[in-house]
Amino acid sequence: MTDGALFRFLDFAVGLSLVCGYVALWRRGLVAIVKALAVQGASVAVVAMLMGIYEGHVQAVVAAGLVLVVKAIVIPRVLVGVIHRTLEYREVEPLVNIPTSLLAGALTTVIAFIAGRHLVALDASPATRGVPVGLAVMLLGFLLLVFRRKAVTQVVGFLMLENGVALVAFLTTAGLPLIVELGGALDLLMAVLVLQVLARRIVRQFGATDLNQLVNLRD
Amino acid sequence: MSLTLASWVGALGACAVATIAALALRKPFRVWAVGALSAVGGILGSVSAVSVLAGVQNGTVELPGVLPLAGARFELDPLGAVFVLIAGAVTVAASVYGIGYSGHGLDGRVVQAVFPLFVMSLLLVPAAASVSTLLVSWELMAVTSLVLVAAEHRERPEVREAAWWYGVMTHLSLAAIMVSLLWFAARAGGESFVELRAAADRMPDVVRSSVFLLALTGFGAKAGMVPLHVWLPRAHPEAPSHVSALLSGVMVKLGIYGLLRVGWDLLGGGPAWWGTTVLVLGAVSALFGILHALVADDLKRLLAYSTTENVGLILVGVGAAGIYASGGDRRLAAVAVTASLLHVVNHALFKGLLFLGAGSVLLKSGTRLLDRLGGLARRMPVTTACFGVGSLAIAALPPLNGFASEWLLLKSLVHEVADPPVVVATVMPLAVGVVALTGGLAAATFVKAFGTGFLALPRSSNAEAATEVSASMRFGMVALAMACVGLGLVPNLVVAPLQRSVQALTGLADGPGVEVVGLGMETAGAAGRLAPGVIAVALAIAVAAVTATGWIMKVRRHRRRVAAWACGRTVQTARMEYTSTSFAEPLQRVFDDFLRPELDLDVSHTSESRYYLEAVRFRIGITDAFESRLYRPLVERLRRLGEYARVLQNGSIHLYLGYMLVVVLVVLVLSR
Amino acid sequence: MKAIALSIPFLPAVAGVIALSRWRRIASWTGVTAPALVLVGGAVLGLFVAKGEVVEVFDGLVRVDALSAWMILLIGIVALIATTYGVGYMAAEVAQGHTNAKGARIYYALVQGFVAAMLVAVSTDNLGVMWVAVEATTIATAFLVGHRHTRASVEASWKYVVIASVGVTVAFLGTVLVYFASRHGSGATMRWSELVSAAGQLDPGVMRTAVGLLVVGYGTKAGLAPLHTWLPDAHSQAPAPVSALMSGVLVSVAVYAILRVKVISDLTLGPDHLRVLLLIAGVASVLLAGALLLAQTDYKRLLAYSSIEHVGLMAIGAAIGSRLAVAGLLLHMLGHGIAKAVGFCASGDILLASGSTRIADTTALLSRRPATGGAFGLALLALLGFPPFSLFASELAILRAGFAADMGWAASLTAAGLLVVFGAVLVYGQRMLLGRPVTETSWGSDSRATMVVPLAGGLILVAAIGVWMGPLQPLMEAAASVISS
Amino acid sequence: MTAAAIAIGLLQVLALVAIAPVVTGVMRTTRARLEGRFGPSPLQPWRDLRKLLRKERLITEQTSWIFGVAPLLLVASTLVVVAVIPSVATTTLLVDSVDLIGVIYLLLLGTVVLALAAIDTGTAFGGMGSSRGMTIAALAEPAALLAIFAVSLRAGSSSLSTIVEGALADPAGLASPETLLAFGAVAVVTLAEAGRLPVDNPSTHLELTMIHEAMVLEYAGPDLALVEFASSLRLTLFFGLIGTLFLPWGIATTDNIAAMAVGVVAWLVKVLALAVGVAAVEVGLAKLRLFRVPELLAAAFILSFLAVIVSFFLR
Repeated sequence: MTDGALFRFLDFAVGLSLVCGYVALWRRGLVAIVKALAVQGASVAVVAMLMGIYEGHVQAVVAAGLVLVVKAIVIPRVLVGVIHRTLEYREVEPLVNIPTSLLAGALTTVIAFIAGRHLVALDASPATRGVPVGLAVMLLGFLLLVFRRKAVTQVVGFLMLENGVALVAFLTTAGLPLIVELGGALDLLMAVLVLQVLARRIVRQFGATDLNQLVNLRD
Repeated sequence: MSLTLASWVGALGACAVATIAALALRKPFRVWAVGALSAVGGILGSVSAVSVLAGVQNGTVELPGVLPLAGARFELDPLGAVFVLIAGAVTVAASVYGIGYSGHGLDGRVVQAVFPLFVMSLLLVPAAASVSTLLVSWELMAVTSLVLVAAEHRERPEVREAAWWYGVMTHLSLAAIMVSLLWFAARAGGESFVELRAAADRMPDVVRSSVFLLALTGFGAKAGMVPLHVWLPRAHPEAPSHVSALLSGVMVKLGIYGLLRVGWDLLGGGPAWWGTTVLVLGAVSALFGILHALVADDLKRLLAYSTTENVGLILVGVGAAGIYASGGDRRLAAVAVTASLLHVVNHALFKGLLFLGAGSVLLKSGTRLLDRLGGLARRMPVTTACFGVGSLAIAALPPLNGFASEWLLLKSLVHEVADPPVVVATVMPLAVGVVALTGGLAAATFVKAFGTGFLALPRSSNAEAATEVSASMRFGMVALAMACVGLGLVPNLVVAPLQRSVQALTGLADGPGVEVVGLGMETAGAAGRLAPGVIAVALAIAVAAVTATGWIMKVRRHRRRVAAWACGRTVQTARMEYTSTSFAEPLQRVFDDFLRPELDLDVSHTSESRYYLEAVRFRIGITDAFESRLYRPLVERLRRLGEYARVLQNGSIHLYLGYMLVVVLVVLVLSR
Repeated sequence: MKAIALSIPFLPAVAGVIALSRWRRIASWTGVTAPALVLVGGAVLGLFVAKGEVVEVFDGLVRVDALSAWMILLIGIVALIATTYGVGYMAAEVAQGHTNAKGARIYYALVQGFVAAMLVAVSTDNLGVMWVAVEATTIATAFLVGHRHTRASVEASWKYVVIASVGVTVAFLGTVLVYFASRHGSGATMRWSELVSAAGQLDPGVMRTAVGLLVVGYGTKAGLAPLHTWLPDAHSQAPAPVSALMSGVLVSVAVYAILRVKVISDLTLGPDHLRVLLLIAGVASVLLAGALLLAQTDYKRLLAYSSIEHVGLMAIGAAIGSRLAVAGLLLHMLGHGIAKAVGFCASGDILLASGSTRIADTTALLSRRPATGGAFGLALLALLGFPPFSLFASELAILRAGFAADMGWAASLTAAGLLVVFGAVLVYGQRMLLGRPVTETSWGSDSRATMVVPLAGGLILVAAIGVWMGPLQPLMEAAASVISS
Repeated sequence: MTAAAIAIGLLQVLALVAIAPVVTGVMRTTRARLEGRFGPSPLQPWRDLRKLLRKERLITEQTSWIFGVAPLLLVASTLVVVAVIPSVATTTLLVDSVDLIGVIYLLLLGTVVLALAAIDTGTAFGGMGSSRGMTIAALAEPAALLAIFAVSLRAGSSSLSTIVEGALADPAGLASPETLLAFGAVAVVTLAEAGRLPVDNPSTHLELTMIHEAMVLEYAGPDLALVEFASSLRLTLFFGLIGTLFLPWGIATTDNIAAMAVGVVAWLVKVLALAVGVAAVEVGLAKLRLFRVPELLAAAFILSFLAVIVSFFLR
């Protein structure tokens, strides 16, 4: 495959992940949001693979497979499981309504592009051109965390944050040293499992996963 | 190892051993061990101080290993020696007194173990020779005294309040001192006092003055200077009495020490307004203190306020010295500062004595309220005699020691400058007025304290039941009383060696302020002379002469006791006596606008007719203006600020994540 | 040496595995021996590296220099206190029915894992591995915070995990960018030592972003305002020994990470870049802690906010960055770690006795519970910075350095903040400790020796260090010179 | 100190002791005459004292030793002051050991001792008297000391002999405004300290008005004699002091007999003149309400303060 085609794929995958971010911000249905997350995970995996091929790292390809498994398959499954268990399928009324969220999303994306400029500047390869998008995805995840009330949505937000960082990682460095890669993936998985358990406990204690109830600990 | 050093280190060692003993031994022995060992520490401490004042040799210790990141450095010089001296002297009395006093409830491990540590800190502070050393010793003093103030927290709820006020004010003082000295040290490029001294005149005036003002705040707070005095009338009454003696007699003086050390030794003096500020604050403290002492009905509270007053007088002397020195008249400056230092010593002695006396009364009668005391003169003769001596001394009456220093102070204010600058010409007369008025009011105050507290009829069953205190406590009081008399007769015992300390204050004096002429002392320049010893002799002769005349005229010696004239009533009861409140009433009325007492009078009539009274209840409450108008609102405002601040932590995870998002965005944008 | 350095993180890990096994007795005590061994190993290493040597294994997977040794010692001491105390504490928890044998087993295992993760974080040269370890601490402590399955504890752990993970993820981005920069500099590496030596070639633009993100990330873990939000909840809900570990060392480990980053940043971007950031965060933390302590009602939160205050001080020390400041900062880590551990353990005992964390419900402690009450009081005095406790010396050193570095205004502001903290802590401290019990109901017998001895030991140690550091002195100097050369 | 000096000193003391009761007598007589009564002879006070000394010693129950010692100390302290102040000659027994400030504090000592004794009786009157007495003493202090400040400024010393000699050196200085102001102050202070109208009325025994009398109400016989003696001694002392400070003429600076004789005469004239004058003024005065007295003393303070300021700025 020629570099040109490869980069077209790359740009597409990167773009897709950003779109997924917006979708997650736009939809109310939790399942849909998780789906968006899964797609995003897949696109990140694609990016990883393409970068691996481009740089000729076998290790990066392995990493890509890892990412695909963890981010696109396992984690979404877990989350859907949580949704079915808690019987909460909709983000009924988000703290910030959808249009505003989307506007904020646009704003953060702009900031991401501003902040990403000098990262691109370091080497203007077509790969690094995607870095700002990575930042943007990360900030979109952040917005989900701040704007949404359900535990699951928050987890999704956290994972999008993660995806954004992963994107940047792959685009800039075509994969970190393997041990870090593995450790990171493991931590991520553990974190999600922990959160899932905690979500269950929240349901047991509070009846629902509406995080607005979690205001007993305060000053 | 010189005598100075040996005895000073010995003193510290004795205190350390005392602490260990307190932790190790069981009750009856514990109290004895602590008392005895601390007393030994006191004696050794005074020995070291005397040897320095006698010009033997300054003691210097350097311990780079001790005290992480700074290293400890001590030097005992004539200025510090004065304060080590009073620390030692009062400690001897207080700790022996403590043996008897601690018998009842104060014999717990903690209190007994901390007391020697407190003494140790009192010996350390005046000898500290570097910024860090000073600050550490200072904080050691703060924490130990804090524990001791809180010692009786199980008995009275006020103790906890007192402990809090004391803690906060003492930390305020630390903060101010720390900023001041660290700034100074940073400018000097080193933190030993030697380097500071050397660098002082290289610093710009702004820095010098701010360092001075910060030091004044910090040390003033410790000295109980108005308006930073609020902790004093709370902490001193609530502390165990032998501790109060050390607090009031010694610890408070270390504030004066710090001010002198930083202001006129390390900084080497400054413009006239430094002195003026100190003098004015001193004058205010003196008047404020004595007026509140006058109207206080709690004996120990009265003593505490009188401490503020005396500190005020000392500060007046210091301020005057500063003014003179900046005006170039270093001779008068020397006189003024000699007066202050002499008063430091004297006040340590008689205030220590008075607090011990108050402690004896409290122990035996169970109350500190003058309106419930009285009639102790017959029940506690020794205590009464000692307290009487103390009262006359603090009222600055000849031939006791208070008089000598008050006289010197007045002499230094009644100056003979050829043509004085306007500051001097206007400030000094007022200062004289304040000192005089303070003196007069002090006399009234202590007539009230001694008269209503000890004389006439007991006003309550507790006072009725009081008995003389144990031997060890008597020893403590008598020792200090004798010291008061001794220094009253021969002030030169101190005045002469004090001149060395005066020399140490390079910013003030270059020659002795007071010359010693036989029994008398003469302010430099023969401006006036006083020989208290001679006065005493004269008094004795006069008494002898009068009695002799009595014999010659065959006056009957036997006295027949008869009932007093009780306005026609046959029996005279304690209820007819003037209470301390009523005693102070005229003066309180005179200074009404200043004291602003809250009076409430409720009269209940009999049911038959409103012309017949059932009962009349009269209550008068006088609050400390600074506490009620300055500190309480401040604390309240802070508390409300705390309430508002809680919104930041309202429990919403979304808010928390919002903080993070904002921070991340800011970082991203800024590092663009 | 290499063997010791390598084995140190494994000791707790092994202990943790044993803890999972059935026999509880052994489990609890192996949990104590592991930190003890860590301490010994740390001491040996310390004596070795104090002379400027460095122990390196598996090209930097494990690398112990003076700074690492110092941190290992700190972790060892605090862990020893916490675990020793923990034995009695868990026994009491089980007895009171807050948890069961299984819970206890999990608890012991997780605590060991937590300690192991921290040890890895401080004894590796690889920034990536360090990051993984720090994230691992979050996971290990997640269930410890929620150990009592109460509403509050679940809430606390949720907030803790989400916020901390987000923060650490941000730090990950920073790490990635550092790697990116190194790639275009002297060659791709994540090894701190190599990055330091190659700091000159790193691209300042990228590094500026990277450093900022790293500080934000690890700052979240350290509890620097305004990223501290999870800290009061987590520290107040966790079981006392865990709070002790989190407050005593975890925050310091995060600060350690920041310090490592700082070295690189100072070389690439000059000291001012990070100085501003840390100074703002530090002063903000001190002031915020003061403000929120003013109206505090919960004594465990009180301790938590005091942690924020002390982290603020550490940040200020780091910002000043002079030799003296860094030495003070390290000493402060040690002093605060031990004192705070003692404080939290004592508070745990108070909680066991009174069943409430509200200050209003726990009064006259000195009368009701002399031993732990006294320990609590002394710990508070230590945390307020009274001599002879070492915190006074370290605070003094930091402020001194501040004035010496012409940051007098910051130092003065800090002093003011400390004054507020002092007043607040003192008012609640005296409310809790002093006075005589209103109801004469005693809270049963005083707690058992294994719960008192470690506290006493800790206090004595802090006091001793405050007077004379002895063999620790050279190690501290060496560690300081690692950061501020 | 030469024998002559000692002799002169003793002479002055004895002279003052001898004349003191007479001065009181003279004042009473003058007052009586001006009120149109014949009045007792000026020597009456001496007779009273003799009578009192013969009486039995009655002493109130439940008083402590303080009550008994007080009169002795009161007289003794006053006598010491007597031995300080130059009356006939500038050299006195203690003039080199005690200065003006010392004098003020010695007098205060007497006041305090008496106040304590009064409280010791435990009666309402005693307490009232000592409370009021101390109030006035306290408030008189600043005025007195500042007046001394003013006076001593001229001579550059607070030692009495120096002051007097300085005054004799330039009599013109005596006419200066500061001296006049100081004189006013001292005059008021004298009335207050010696318990004369309008501050206190020595001849009243009306419960609510008396101050000094209330303090000594419980004394009888020899003790009362001492107290009475002391108070007249004080009064004379003040007259002597005013005389010496503000009209120093005639006082003996050398120790030859002639000078002495002149000195004695001059001094007698001054003292008696002052006594008669004060008595004459008192006839026309009513006693002030207790709470108006502070105003009077404040005025005195202002006077002396002005005296000081003036002497600074008119130098």
